[in-house]
Amino acid sequence: MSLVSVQGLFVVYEPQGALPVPAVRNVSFDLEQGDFVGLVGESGSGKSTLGFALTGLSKPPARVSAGSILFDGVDIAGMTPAQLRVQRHGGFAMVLQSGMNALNPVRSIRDHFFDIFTAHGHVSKRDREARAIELVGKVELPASVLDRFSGELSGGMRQRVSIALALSLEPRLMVFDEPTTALDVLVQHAVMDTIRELQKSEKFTAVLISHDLGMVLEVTERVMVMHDGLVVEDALAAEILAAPQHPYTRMLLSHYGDPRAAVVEVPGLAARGGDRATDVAVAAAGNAPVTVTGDTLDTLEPVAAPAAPPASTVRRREGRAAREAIVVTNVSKIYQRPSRGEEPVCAVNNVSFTLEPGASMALVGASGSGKSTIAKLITGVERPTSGSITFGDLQIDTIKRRQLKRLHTEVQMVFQDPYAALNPLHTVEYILTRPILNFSRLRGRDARARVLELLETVGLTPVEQFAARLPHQLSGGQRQRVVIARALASDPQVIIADEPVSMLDVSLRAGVLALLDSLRETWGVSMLYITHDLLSARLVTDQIMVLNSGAVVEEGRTADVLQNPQDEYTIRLLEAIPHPTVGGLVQS
Amino acid sequence: MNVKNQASGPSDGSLLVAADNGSPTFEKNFNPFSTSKRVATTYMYEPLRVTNTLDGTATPFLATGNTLPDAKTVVYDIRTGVKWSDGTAFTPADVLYTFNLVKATPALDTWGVWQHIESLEVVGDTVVFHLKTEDVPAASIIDQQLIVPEHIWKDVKDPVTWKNEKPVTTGPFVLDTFTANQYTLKKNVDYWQADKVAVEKLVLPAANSQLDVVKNGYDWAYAFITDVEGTWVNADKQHNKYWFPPGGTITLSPNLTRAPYNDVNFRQGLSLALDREKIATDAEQGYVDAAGQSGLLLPNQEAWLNADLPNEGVVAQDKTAALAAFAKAGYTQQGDKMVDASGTQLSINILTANGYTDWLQGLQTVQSQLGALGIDVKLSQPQPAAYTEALSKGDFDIAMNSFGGTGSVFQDMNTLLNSEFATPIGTGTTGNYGRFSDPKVDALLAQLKASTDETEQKAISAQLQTVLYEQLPVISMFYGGLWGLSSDKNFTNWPSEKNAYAPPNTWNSTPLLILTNLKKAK
Amino acid sequence: MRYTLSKVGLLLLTLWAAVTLNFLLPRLMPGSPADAAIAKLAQNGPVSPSTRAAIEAQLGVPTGSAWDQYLQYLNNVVHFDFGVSYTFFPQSVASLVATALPWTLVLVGFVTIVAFIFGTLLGVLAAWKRGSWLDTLPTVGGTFASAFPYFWTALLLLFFLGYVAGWFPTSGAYSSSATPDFSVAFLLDALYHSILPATTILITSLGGWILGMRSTMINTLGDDYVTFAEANGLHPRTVAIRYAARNAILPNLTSFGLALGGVVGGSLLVERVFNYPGVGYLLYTAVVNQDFPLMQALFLIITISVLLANFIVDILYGILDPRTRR
Amino acid sequence: MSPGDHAGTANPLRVLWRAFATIWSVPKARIGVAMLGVFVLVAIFAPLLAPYAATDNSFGRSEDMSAAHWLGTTAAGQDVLSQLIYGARVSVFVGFVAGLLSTIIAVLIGLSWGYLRGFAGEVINFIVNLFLVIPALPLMIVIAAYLQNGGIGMIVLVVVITGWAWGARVLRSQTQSLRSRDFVTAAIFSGESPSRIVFREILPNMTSLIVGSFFGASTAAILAEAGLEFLGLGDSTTVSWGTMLFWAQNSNALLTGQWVLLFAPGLCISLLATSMSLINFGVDGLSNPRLREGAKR
Ligand SMILES: Nc1ncnc2c1ncn2[C@@H]1O[C@H](COP(=O)(O)OP(=O)(O)OP(=O)(O)O)[C@@H](O)[C@H]1O
Ligand SMILES: Nc1ncnc2c1ncn2[C@@H]1O[C@H](COP(=O)(O)OP(=O)(O)OP(=O)(O)O)[C@@H](O)[C@H]1O
Ligand SMILES: [Mg+2]
Ligand SMILES: [Mg+2]
Repeated sequence: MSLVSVQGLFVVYEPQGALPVPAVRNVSFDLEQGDFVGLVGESGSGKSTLGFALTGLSKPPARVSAGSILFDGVDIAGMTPAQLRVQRHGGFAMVLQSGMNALNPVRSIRDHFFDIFTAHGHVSKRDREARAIELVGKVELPASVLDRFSGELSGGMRQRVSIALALSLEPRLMVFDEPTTALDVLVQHAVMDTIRELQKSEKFTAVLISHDLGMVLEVTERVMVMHDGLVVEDALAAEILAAPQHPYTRMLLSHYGDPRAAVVEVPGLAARGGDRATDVAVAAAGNAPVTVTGDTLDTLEPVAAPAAPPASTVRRREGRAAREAIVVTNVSKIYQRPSRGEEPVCAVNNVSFTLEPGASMALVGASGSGKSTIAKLITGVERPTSGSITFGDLQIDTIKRRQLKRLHTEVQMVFQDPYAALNPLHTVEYILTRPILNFSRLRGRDARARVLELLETVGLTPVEQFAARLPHQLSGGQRQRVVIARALASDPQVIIADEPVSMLDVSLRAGVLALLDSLRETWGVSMLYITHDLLSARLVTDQIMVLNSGAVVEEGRTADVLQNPQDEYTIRLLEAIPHPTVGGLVQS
Repeated sequence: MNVKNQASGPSDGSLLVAADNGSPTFEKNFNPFSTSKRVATTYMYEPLRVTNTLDGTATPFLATGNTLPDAKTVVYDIRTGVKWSDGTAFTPADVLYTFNLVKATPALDTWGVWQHIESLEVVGDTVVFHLKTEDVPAASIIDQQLIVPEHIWKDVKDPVTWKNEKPVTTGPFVLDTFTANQYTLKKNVDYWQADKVAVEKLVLPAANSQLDVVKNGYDWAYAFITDVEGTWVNADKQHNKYWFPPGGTITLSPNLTRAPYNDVNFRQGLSLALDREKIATDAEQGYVDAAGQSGLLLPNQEAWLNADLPNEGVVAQDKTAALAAFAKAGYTQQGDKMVDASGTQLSINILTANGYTDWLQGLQTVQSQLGALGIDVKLSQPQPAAYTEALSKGDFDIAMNSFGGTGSVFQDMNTLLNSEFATPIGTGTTGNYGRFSDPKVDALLAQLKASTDETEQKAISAQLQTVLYEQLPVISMFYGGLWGLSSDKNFTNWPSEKNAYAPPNTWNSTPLLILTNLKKAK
Repeated sequence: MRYTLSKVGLLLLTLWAAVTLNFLLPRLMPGSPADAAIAKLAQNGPVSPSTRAAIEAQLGVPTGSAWDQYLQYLNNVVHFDFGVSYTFFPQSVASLVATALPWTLVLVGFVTIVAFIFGTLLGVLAAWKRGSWLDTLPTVGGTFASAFPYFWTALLLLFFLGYVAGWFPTSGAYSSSATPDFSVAFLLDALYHSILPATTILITSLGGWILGMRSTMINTLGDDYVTFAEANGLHPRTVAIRYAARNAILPNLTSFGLALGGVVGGSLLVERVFNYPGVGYLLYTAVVNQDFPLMQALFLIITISVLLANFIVDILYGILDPRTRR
Repeated sequence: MSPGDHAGTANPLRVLWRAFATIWSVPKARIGVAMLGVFVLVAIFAPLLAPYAATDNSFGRSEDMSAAHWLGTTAAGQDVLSQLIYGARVSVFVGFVAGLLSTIIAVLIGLSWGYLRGFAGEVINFIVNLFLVIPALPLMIVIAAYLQNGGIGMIVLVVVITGWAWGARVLRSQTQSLRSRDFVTAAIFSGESPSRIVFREILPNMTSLIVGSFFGASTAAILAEAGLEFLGLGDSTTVSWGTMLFWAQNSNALLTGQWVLLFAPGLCISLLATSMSLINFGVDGLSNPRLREGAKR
C-alpha cells in the first residue's frame, strides 16, 4: 500500500463576498515510502494549496470539496483537528513557503523545539536538549543557535531551523513548499543540498514544491507539473527531461539554458553566441509561441508575441542614441546603522566603472552584495560616501534636489517588483502621463498621443484599452511593461534595470527581457542590468561585473567571464545554478 | 457615606445637617479668620452680637448689648461668666486682643472692621470702640467679628495659615470627632446658655448630594432642590418642611459708563420689557418672588419700604411703555428688530458666571423676552473667577449680579450706590460694579451712616429707594432665595415664614440663632 | 540597555515639556485666585467689599517676571514644592495631592490592570473562537460598553445599584465614620466603597481592550509561525497563547500605555459622580475654583503618572520583545 | 499593494465609494451605517421631527411621560423628546466637524512629517508623542476652563487640539512604510514634486486608515463633548445630549424619579458612538483582509 494516496482531490477557496476559486482540481496520485517528488508550476497554479491539503493544513477559506487523501490508508481530509494533531508526530510535516517567517519572533529556537517535544511527548525531558542539538546539527547549524531568536538569524539559518523543526517530528512525509525562494542563490544552493542529504539519510517521503523546474529536476526523482489547479504531467524526472508531454512542461523546460554554454538560446530571445554586439537581429514575432489550452491573459502570456513591435509603428531613435557615459570612479558607500554600537555596513567598496553610451552591462552578485546600492547611487537616490559619479556635465555624487529632475530625464529606472512599482490607484494612462508632463513640453492631446505611442512601444496593444486599465487588471508581465514604458517616457539615455524579471514567472520573463533588449537596440539607450540570474545576464548584456560584498571581483565581456570565470566567487555563483540537463541525466 | 446614616436617631439628640460640603473630603481647618474654614467653625466661635439678616434685628451673644453715646463711639457691654471650652474665663481682654490681632494682621480682617474703627479700649466690663467717622452702621460690622481666646492665639506664629485643629471656643458646640468624610460637634456643657441648646450632637458629613439629603433623613439642609414638594417634602410628608425667604436681590447691572446703558431711558426700556414673575419662576422654579426696584428684601424689610412707590416698587411688564422708553433712548422697532438710528440691530451682551445654572435659566427667559422686542441678547458665561474679575474691573456691558442681604439697609445701599466704589474702568472694585455716581446719593448715604434715629434712617432710606426706582442703577429681577430645608422629626421650632427669627442658611453666625432656638421633638 | 536609555531620555524630555506646558496653561487663564475665592464665597450670599482685601492678603499674588516665575516654578517642582492651595488655603498642595493620589492610583491602577488582563483574555478567546458566540458576545458587548460615556455608566450604576437597590454606598471612598488606616475592617470598607466606581471604569474600558486584542490576535493568527506551529502539532492552547496571543499582546501593550491617559480622564468623571476623593475630583475642584497651584500640581501628577506608566510599558515591551533588545 | 488588491479607479470619489461598498459588505458595519444614517437624518430634520421647540419652557415642570410629552418634561419645563431630537444636531455636528478637523490635521501632520526625514521629523514625532501621552480629558478641562464660554465652537476646538495626535501617529507610520514603496520612488523618477507624491501617490493609498481615524476621532469627540458639557464646562444654554445630562444631574432627575432624563441622552450618545465603532469594523476589513468578518476557524 502506498504511503499517500490522493484520489480525485478538489480544493476550493471560498472567500467572503467573492466567488469561490477552485485551486486544486481533480488531482490523483500515489506516493511511496522514500519517494522524492517535485511539484512544479507557475505562481497560483495551486501547488501550496495541494501541499497544505496533503499535510492536513487546509483551513478556511480553503476547503477540501471532494476526493480523499489517504495517509497510511486513513483519510486525513475528514480528520478532526485533534486526530490530526496526533498524526503530526511520525506522520506528515510541512516546511512553509515563507519559512523565513515561520518562527515565532519572541520565542527562542530552543523553545520551539521544546514546544514540539512537549506536545508529542516523544522526547523525554532529559534528552530534549541533546535531541535539539542533534537536530540543528543535521541542518548544519551550531548548537548555539538554540539560544537565539529568529530575528537574530539570517534567512538561510531560519529556513534550516524550520526544516530541523519539521524533522523533529520524525515525519514519514515532508512537504517542502518553495523552501528557498526568498534566499540568496548561494544559500539556496546550500539549503537544497541539505534537504537532499537529509532525504537520503532519513528516508522520509518528500514533496518539493517549487516554480523552478530546473532545481526540481536536479534534485528529485519524480516530477508533477501543475497548471491551473490540474496536474498536467506526472512522470520521472528523466522522462520529463527527455520527452515532456504537456505543452506547458515543454514551455517551462525550454527556458532553461546554461549561461556557460557557447550558444545560449531561449525562446523569444535571440540566440546568444560569443559576442552579442554582432547579433543585432531581433527575435521575430511568432517565434515558437507556446500555446496552452484554457489559458487566460493573466496566467500565461504568449511569450514572444509583442516583444518587438513592427518597425513601422515605432520610430527608431535615429540620431538620438545615448551620448553620455556614466563614469563611476572609486565610489564607496558606507551605511551608518541607525542604532549606535553596531558596525557600519560598507555596501559599496571602491567601485569604478564606465557605462559607455549604448552599452549594456550586467551587474551580478549574491544578495546584499551592493547591486541595488550602486543603482541608487547612480540615480541620485543616495549619495556616495566617497568617490565621484558623473553623467555628462552632471556630478551625480553631489547632485542637488533641483537637479535631480534633470538627471531623471536622462537616467531612468526599471523596478524589480512590478506589483510594487505601480500605484494601485492610478490608471496606466495617468502613470505614463505624469513623466511626460513633468519632463516634456507635450500637453493635452500630444501627451496622450505620446502615452499611446509608449504603450505601443512596449507592446501593450490595443493601446486604448490598456491605457484605461488599473494595475490590478494587468498581468505581472504587462505591469512590468508599463514600468518600462514609464522609464522610457522621459526619453532617457540610460536605463537601470534592477532585477526586472526576478518577480515574474518563467513564462513571462523572456518576454520582458526581449523587450528590454529590443528597446536598447531600437532606442539606442545604454542599460545597466542588475541581477543575480547569470542566465539572463548572459542573454541581454555584453559586459558583466561581478560584485562581492560591495567590491568588484571580476569584470569583462559577459560570455568570457561566464564561460571562463577567474574569481572563486564567480565560480560559486555559477555552480549554484541548477543544471537540469546535467543533474537530471546523472540521476537517471 | 453610609446608605443610612446611623447617627440620626430620634432619641439620641443628634442633628444631621448638610452644611459643609467637602470637595470631596474635608480638610481640618477651624481657623475662624480663614475663608476656607470648616463651616461649623461659626457654630463654635461666637461674635458679640448676631444679626438676623432678614430684618436686621440683633441678638446679643458675647456682648449683652451696645450703646452709641454718639455717632462716633460704640460701647459694648461684655457678657460675664462665660468660659472658654478649656475652662479659662472669657474676659473683655479677649475682645480687645481679637480686634488688635485683626489690626496687626490685615489678612485676617475679612469683615473689614478696621475700616471703621479708629481705636478701642477696655473699660471695666465694657469695650469702647472709637470710630473713624460718624458711623452708626459700623456697630453691625463690629458685631460680627468672631472672638478668639487670647491665651491660645497669642502663641500662634502665623494666624493666617494656622489651621486651629483643636478649637477652643465659647459657643454652644465643641469639636467632637473629625474624619475627612465627616465631623461631629457635641454640646458644650459649660455653655453660658446651655439650657437653650437642645441638640446634643451635630453631624456634618462631607458628601451631601441631594439624593443623600432626601434619602438619608437629614434634619437640616441648605439646598436648592428641584421640585421640593415632590422630593424633600414627599420623602417625609409629616415632618419635612422648607422655607425659602429672600436672601438678596438678583439684578441686571448695567455698566453705567457705557452707552447706551448710561441712558436712563434705555434702562427703563429694559426694565419695562421684563416679565419678572416669569423670570423668577423660570430661574428658581417658582420658589421666589419677583423683586421690586426698592432694593429691599420684602416682606422681611417691609418696615423700611417707601410707601410712595407704586405697587411696592415692583415694575410690571409693559411693552408699550418699554417701546416708548426705548424710543426716547433712540431705539425703534423696525419689522421684528429693535434698531438704532443707523438701522443696526440692538444687541446686548449679558455677563453671567458659568455654573450658576439658576441665573442662566432666568437669563434665557430674559433673552426670549427682550428677543420678542427685537433685541439680540447674547450670553457670556466665563468661569466664576473670570466673571468676578470682569465685574470688578467693569469689563462688561450688563451683568447678572446680586446685592443686599446683609440685613443692614445702609450696607446694602452703600455697597450698591456709593461713588466711593465707582473706581475707573480697569481698576478693581468691590461694590457698585455699574459705577453709579451721584453726589446727592453720596450725601444721603453719609447722612444715613451718621444717623442714630430710626425714623430719620427710614426717611433717608425712602429717598434712596426712590433713586433706585427712578434711575435704575440696577434692574432688579427676582430675589435670591435662602434654600432652607428642615425636618420636624427630631427637632422643632425651625425658623419659618411665621417665625422668621433667623435665616435658614447654615453658614456664618446666624445658625447660632437657630441652634439656640431648636426644641427637642416630643 | 540602549533601548532603556533612549526611553529614559525621551521620558525626561517629555516630562520637561509637560512641566512647561503646565506652567503656561493656568497662567493663560483669566481671573485671579482672589476673584476665584470671592466667586466661591459669593455663592453663599453677598461678599462684603472688605473681604476681598483680606483674601488678597491671604493668598498673595505671584511676583517677578514670567521667566523668574518659570525658574522658580521649575525649582519648586524639582523639590516637590507646589505651594499652597487657594481653595483649601492654608493647606499645602502637596498634602492635598498626597491624600488624594492613593485613592486614584489604587482605583484606576487596579481596575485598569484588571480590565486589561480580562479584556485581553476575552479578546484572545474571541479571536480564537472566531464566529462563535464566544466571539460575538464579547465583541458586540465590548463595542457597546466602550461607547458608554463614563459618567453615564456611573450615574446609572449609582442610581440603580446605589439608591434603588441600596446594595452599595453611593459616595466617598469609605464610611463617614471610618478613619483611614490599614486595618482589615477599613480596607474592606474601602473595597466596598470602590465597587461601583471600579465597575464603572471596568465596564467602560473593557471593550477597548477586547476589540484591540481581538483584531491584533486575528492578525497574528494568520502569521506563518502560527500556521507552522499548528503544522507541528502543538496543542491548540499552546498555539493560541504562546504563539498567537504572546505576539499579539505586544502592540496592545503600547496602546495600553497610551490608553491609560483616557482611563485617568474617565476616572475624573467617575470620581465626580461618586464623590470619590481622588485626584480627578480634586482637579475638577481646582479648575472650577481657578486654583492654579493645585491645578498645576494635579495636572503634572496625572501627566507624570501616565508618562511613567508608559515608560514602564515601554520597558516591559523591551523585555517581552527580543527584537528590541539588540 | 498586493496583486489581488481591488482598489477601484483613480477617481477619489470612486475610491470613497469603493470604501463604502467594502464597509457595507460587513454586516456589523452595515448596522453601524444604518444607525448613523438615522442619527444624521434626525439631526437634519430635527425641526420637522420634534413636537416642540427645544427651548420652549412653557410646559409643566418635571412632568412624567404622557401623550403630550412622550418622554416627559425637564425641571425647566421643556419637552424632553424635542430636546433629544435637537440634541442630535450638536452631537452629530461635533462628531463630524471635530472628527473631520482632527483628521485633517492628523493627515497633514502625519503625512508631511511621515514623508520627510531628519530633524524636523524627530521634533514633530516628539510633539505627537507628547500629545499622545498627556491625558486628554484633564487637558481638555484645563483648556475649556481657559477658553470659557465659546459654546460648541470651543468644544470642537478643544477636542481637535487634544484629538489629532493618535491619527497623526497612525498615518505617520503608514506613510513611512508607504514612502519606501517602489511606486513612490518611481514617482520621484517621474519627476513628481514632494507634495504631489504625498497627496497623490501616498494619501489615496491610506483611504481606509483615514476613514478609520475619522470615525475614531468622531467617537472620541462625541464622548468628549458630552463629558465637558456634563461637567458644566461647555455652554449650558445649547441643547445637546451632554447639556441634557448636565441639567438632569443639576436638577436631580433621579430624585424626581425621572430616570429617563438621564437614560435617554446617555443612550443616544452611546448608540451614536457605537454606530461609529461598528462602522470601524468594516473599515478594519478595508485595510486588512484578515479581519474580514465571518471566516471561522
Ligand atoms: N486565501 C485565499 N483566498 C482565496 N483564494 C486563494 C487564497 N489563497 C490562494 N488562493 C488562490 O488559490 C490559487 C492557488 O494558490 P496557491 O497558493 O496554491 O498557489 P501556488 O501554486 O502555491 O503559487 P505560488 O507559487 O505563488 O506560491 C490561486 O489562484 C490563488 O489566487
Ligand atoms: N538604507 C540602508 N541602510 C543601511 N544599510 C543598508 C541600506 N541599504 C542597503 N544596506 C546594506 O547594504 C548592503 C548592500 O545592499 P544592496 O541592497 O545594495 O544589496 P543587493 O546586492 O541589491 O541585494 P539583493 O540582491 O538582495 O537586492 C546590504 O548589506 C544591506 O543590508
Ligand atoms: Mg505557494
Ligand atoms: Mg537589490
